[in-house]
Amino acid sequence: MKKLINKPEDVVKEALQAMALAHADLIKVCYNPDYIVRVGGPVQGKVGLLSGGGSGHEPMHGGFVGMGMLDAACPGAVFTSPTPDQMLAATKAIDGGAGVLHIVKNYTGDILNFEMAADLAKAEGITVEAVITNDDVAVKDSLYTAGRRGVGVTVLAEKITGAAAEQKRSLKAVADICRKVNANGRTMGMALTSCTVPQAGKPTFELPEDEMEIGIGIHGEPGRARMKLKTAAEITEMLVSPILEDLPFKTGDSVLAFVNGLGGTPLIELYVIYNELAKILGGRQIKIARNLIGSYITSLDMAGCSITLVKMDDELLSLWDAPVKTSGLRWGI
Amino acid sequence: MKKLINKPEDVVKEALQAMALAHADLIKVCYNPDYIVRVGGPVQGKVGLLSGGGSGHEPMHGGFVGMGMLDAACPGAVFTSPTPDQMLAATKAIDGGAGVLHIVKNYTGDILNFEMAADLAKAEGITVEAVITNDDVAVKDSLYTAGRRGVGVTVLAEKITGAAAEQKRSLKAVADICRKVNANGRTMGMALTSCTVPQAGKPTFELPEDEMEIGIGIHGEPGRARMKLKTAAEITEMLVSPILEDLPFKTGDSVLAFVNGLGGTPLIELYVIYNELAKILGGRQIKIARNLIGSYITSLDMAGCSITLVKMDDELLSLWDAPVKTSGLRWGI
Amino acid sequence: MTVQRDDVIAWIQAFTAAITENKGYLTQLDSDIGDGDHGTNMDRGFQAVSAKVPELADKDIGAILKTVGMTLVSTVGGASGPLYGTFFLQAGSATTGKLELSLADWVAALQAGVDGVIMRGKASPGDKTMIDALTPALQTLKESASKGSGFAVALRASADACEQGMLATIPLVARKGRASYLGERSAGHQDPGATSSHLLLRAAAQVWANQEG
Amino acid sequence: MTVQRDDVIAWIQAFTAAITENKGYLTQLDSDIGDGDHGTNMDRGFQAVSAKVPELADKDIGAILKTVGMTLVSTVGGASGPLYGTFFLQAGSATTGKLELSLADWVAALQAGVDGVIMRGKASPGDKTMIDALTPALQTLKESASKGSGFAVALRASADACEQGMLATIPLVARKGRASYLGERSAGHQDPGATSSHLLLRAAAQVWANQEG
Ligand SMILES: Nc1ncnc2c1ncn2[C@@H]1O[C@H](COP(=O)(O)OP(=O)(O)O)[C@@H](O)[C@H]1O
Ligand SMILES: Nc1ncnc2c1ncn2[C@@H]1O[C@H](COP(=O)(O)OP(=O)(O)O)[C@@H](O)[C@H]1O
Ligand SMILES: [Mg+2]
Ligand SMILES: [Mg+2]
Ligand SMILES: [Mg+2]
Ligand SMILES: [Mg+2]
Repeated sequence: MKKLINKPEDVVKEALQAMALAHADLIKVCYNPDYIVRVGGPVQGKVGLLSGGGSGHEPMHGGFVGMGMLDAACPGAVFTSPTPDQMLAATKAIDGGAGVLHIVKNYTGDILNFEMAADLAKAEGITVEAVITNDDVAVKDSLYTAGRRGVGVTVLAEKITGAAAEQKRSLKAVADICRKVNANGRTMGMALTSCTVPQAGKPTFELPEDEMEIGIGIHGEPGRARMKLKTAAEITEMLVSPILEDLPFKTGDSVLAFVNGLGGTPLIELYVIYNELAKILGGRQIKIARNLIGSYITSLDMAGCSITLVKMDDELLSLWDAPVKTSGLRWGI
Repeated sequence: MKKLINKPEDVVKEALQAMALAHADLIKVCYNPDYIVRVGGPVQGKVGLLSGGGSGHEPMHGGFVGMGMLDAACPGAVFTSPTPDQMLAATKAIDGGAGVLHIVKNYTGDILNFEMAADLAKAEGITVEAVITNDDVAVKDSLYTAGRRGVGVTVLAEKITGAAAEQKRSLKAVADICRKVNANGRTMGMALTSCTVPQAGKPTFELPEDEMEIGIGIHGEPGRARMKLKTAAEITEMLVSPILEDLPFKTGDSVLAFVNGLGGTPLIELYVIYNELAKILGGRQIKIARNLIGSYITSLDMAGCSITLVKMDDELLSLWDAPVKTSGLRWGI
Repeated sequence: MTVQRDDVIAWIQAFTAAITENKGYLTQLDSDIGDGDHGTNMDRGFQAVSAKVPELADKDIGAILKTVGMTLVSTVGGASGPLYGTFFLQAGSATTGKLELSLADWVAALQAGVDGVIMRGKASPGDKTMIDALTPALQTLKESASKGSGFAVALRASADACEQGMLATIPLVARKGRASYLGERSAGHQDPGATSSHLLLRAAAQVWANQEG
Repeated sequence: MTVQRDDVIAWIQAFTAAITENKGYLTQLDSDIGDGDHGTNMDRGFQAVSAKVPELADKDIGAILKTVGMTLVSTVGGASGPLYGTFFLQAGSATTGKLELSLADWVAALQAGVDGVIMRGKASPGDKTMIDALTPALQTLKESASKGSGFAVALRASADACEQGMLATIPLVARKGRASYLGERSAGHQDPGATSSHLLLRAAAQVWANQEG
């Protein structure tokens, strides 16, 4: 295992300490239980936005705490949902009297822990709503299973919902925006390599030099299928087709296109993928109204990418364009 | 070779096309000769800022074209300096009557091509100055050699100099700011893995699973020494010590600390390094006045990092804080 | 035979040791069809439980189990944290104030624990989760009890049924938890949570059944 | 013997073929002590030159060489682009208007080319660059000419000296170009630019020395 770390068990804590030092103008890090909270909060009358999940997806979620996005984030161990006590403490810290929205990626662990946290918070008199993101088309959806994973849409939902919260909309309205982003968003990912969980010390899976994994999540879980390595054009087609069919996206739609790197893939390759994506969407007369290209929801050092499309309307566009000031995403301020 | 690409020889062109599509609000891409230029330019009375170099270092330099930073960037083939005709065309495109500054990394190829371009531009009546960045302490400096490489400082110099140019300072004043950043900046890098040049198809060098390379540049050149893999704390110490000794940085100094990923290293590891860096500088009573953590000057898919420190004063701080709006770096607007 | 407070603590300690010993194995199972952290998760939780053992000695069994449950909830995370946490919290509620457990008490405790896991995780038998190991363990325990078996015999039968349930997860296609994302590819692998559940009930059989009864 | 315009073009074509053939080798040498692109760089440049060959036929030798130089400058990049570009531009200036080259003309052309490389790159002999191959080649050519050797003999001697110079770069510690960043670690490797320079002068010897004289 080749990583810039000290002891595997200290990675998350040390990264948190570094974030606290580096971004003291934006965030504060509280320990035991661990959470990252926006400085100067809670903002009275504003819905508090909390997300969280396992670590190893940086900058998500801690890098998205700040003005116009999250009020707090709970980091778990690597790839492991945080615990209800973290979430409860963070929920209390960001309640400005207008209630708190939990943005939860659809993983059993995250769901269960956030559920317990919400119960505890409600018992303390805080109004809590939860929105679950489940945008991964690689997973077959069914009432009888755990359903789809929450992946790329989460980043976009946090940004857009954060802007709505900043406008002091009601908890219900803010939650509705979040649900709308999720409902209009779809993602699919692929991996060129496995990731290596620090405490495991070796790659989660082995992928031969000429193979790739399609339909991968963000936890080193195996994907939908393994196959021979393909060109960027073919890979993009394989990622976009199921996305387009699923919603479905139609001619004339306007989308936010998000090409995301999984941690070990450099920006130049993400642009090559974006170039193919633009061709495919152009061919179908789907307009890319906005884009985001970079590594925002990662899977440790995995090489690979995911594509997320969200169908946008004027409301979502103006919320996307609203100022945001976090260590991971910033514009307009 | 595992990369998200089509044909190796098309990577640079396709990435340029994608940048043009994705960032049409910020930049325009011209082809044959190839360069990226800020939209709405040249700005009359403003010094034009041009940089360039081999591709494979994204977001540098094309990602730094925009308000408050570069006016144009010339991308070469992967790891290969661009040619004088590109630089000449870009120089002409951004001359707003106040002259053009070339920010050149100290590599023989870049120096020679920029020299030829400057000669050609002068012959066309454009005033051109060049500032050469040479911040890499891994390389022994000497009058009789090619001297030190230009690495991490280049990103910071482009930002700070861009802010000075935006204030419509004279060409000489803008060049002086750039020289000041370079004179006050030092960098050292290390690699956990080699990078793979697309057209070479295999790693530039082989690094066994338990070894790292210290003093690496950004082109897959071998570094100063190869040694057993060490902890983040030890690695940071090995990078920072020569930096501190070289300037030298002293107790009471205020610095801009830049922890840079080389393309294949995820953000969480950069934070672990930053944590160590903060400890070391704290121990020496050197104050981190500003920081930048992320992959801004990369070496394709190389895993590893570099640390850059620039000694700051009030003038440099206010220029660093000034608004910047590029695809790779953005704040204040 | 009855199970005393010390026995309950000894069971938890034996399970902790089993988790530490099987940490790599559980993580390996979870790497195959999950995210490779089940062993680490459980170990983190039970190390935290270990640190609490000194506080447990003078508590009643219900309080002991609730402390274990609370500790797991706040240290494990993932799916297994709330699930095992709820298991122990509910088992603790069912044994509130008790200073010893009869076989009937243990049936009630296990019933409450398993119900808690189902309530929280909404898994059904056949979904390829810990429920596939816990349900037959509970069923067999109840049958043994109603047949009038001794505590030790019942515990062993329950652990054996748990083991069978664990093995029976191998061919299943997962419908809950992370393994469900794999669809068909999850078949052919043993469920990690079912495996840790088996270790839990095997530890009870081994520690408690030494006192023959 | 004299070298005609066609011979000059044939030389460029032979060198282009040699570069294509040795592309991997040059890149490998450059991987060891540089950035692994010398073969690709040179090949990109000479493929572009190839595309210009049809335009060259009715030009004088100076114009032919200048066109090669301009093409290299605008397509190669890196260190070798301006250096080989300048080599051909200066050699072209020294042969302006000429329709054929005597040995003395070739001496003047090579002298101008090498001076151009030194002027641009500021390398001295012993810095482990193409200069270490070009300087002895020029020196030997001059000596042969002053001894009154025939063109073909002089060309071969020059190419041989170039080869010796190339081999002599192996033990050197680089002081110019990318290899200089390696310091002591650059010793023990042959300089890629010196290697391509040898191919250049070897091609001249092979193509022009066929016409014995
Ligand atoms: N809904 C559920 N009901 C019961 N058990 C579940 C459920 N979801 C997952 N599990 C169990 O949890 C185990 C995985 O636990 P663990 O790896 O620690 O958490 P995570 O899946 O969050 O990484 C699975 O092997 C399975 O037995
Ligand atoms: N200053 C210099 N003077 C003469 N030749 C040089 C100089 N610097 C580099 N070279 C030559 O250029 C060769 C490298 O060319 P190339 O790999 O194409 O460019 P780059 O070093 O920019 O990647 C070296 O092997 C060396 O012979
Ligand atoms: Mg997990
Ligand atoms: Mg090069
Ligand atoms: Mg798991
Ligand atoms: Mg080279």
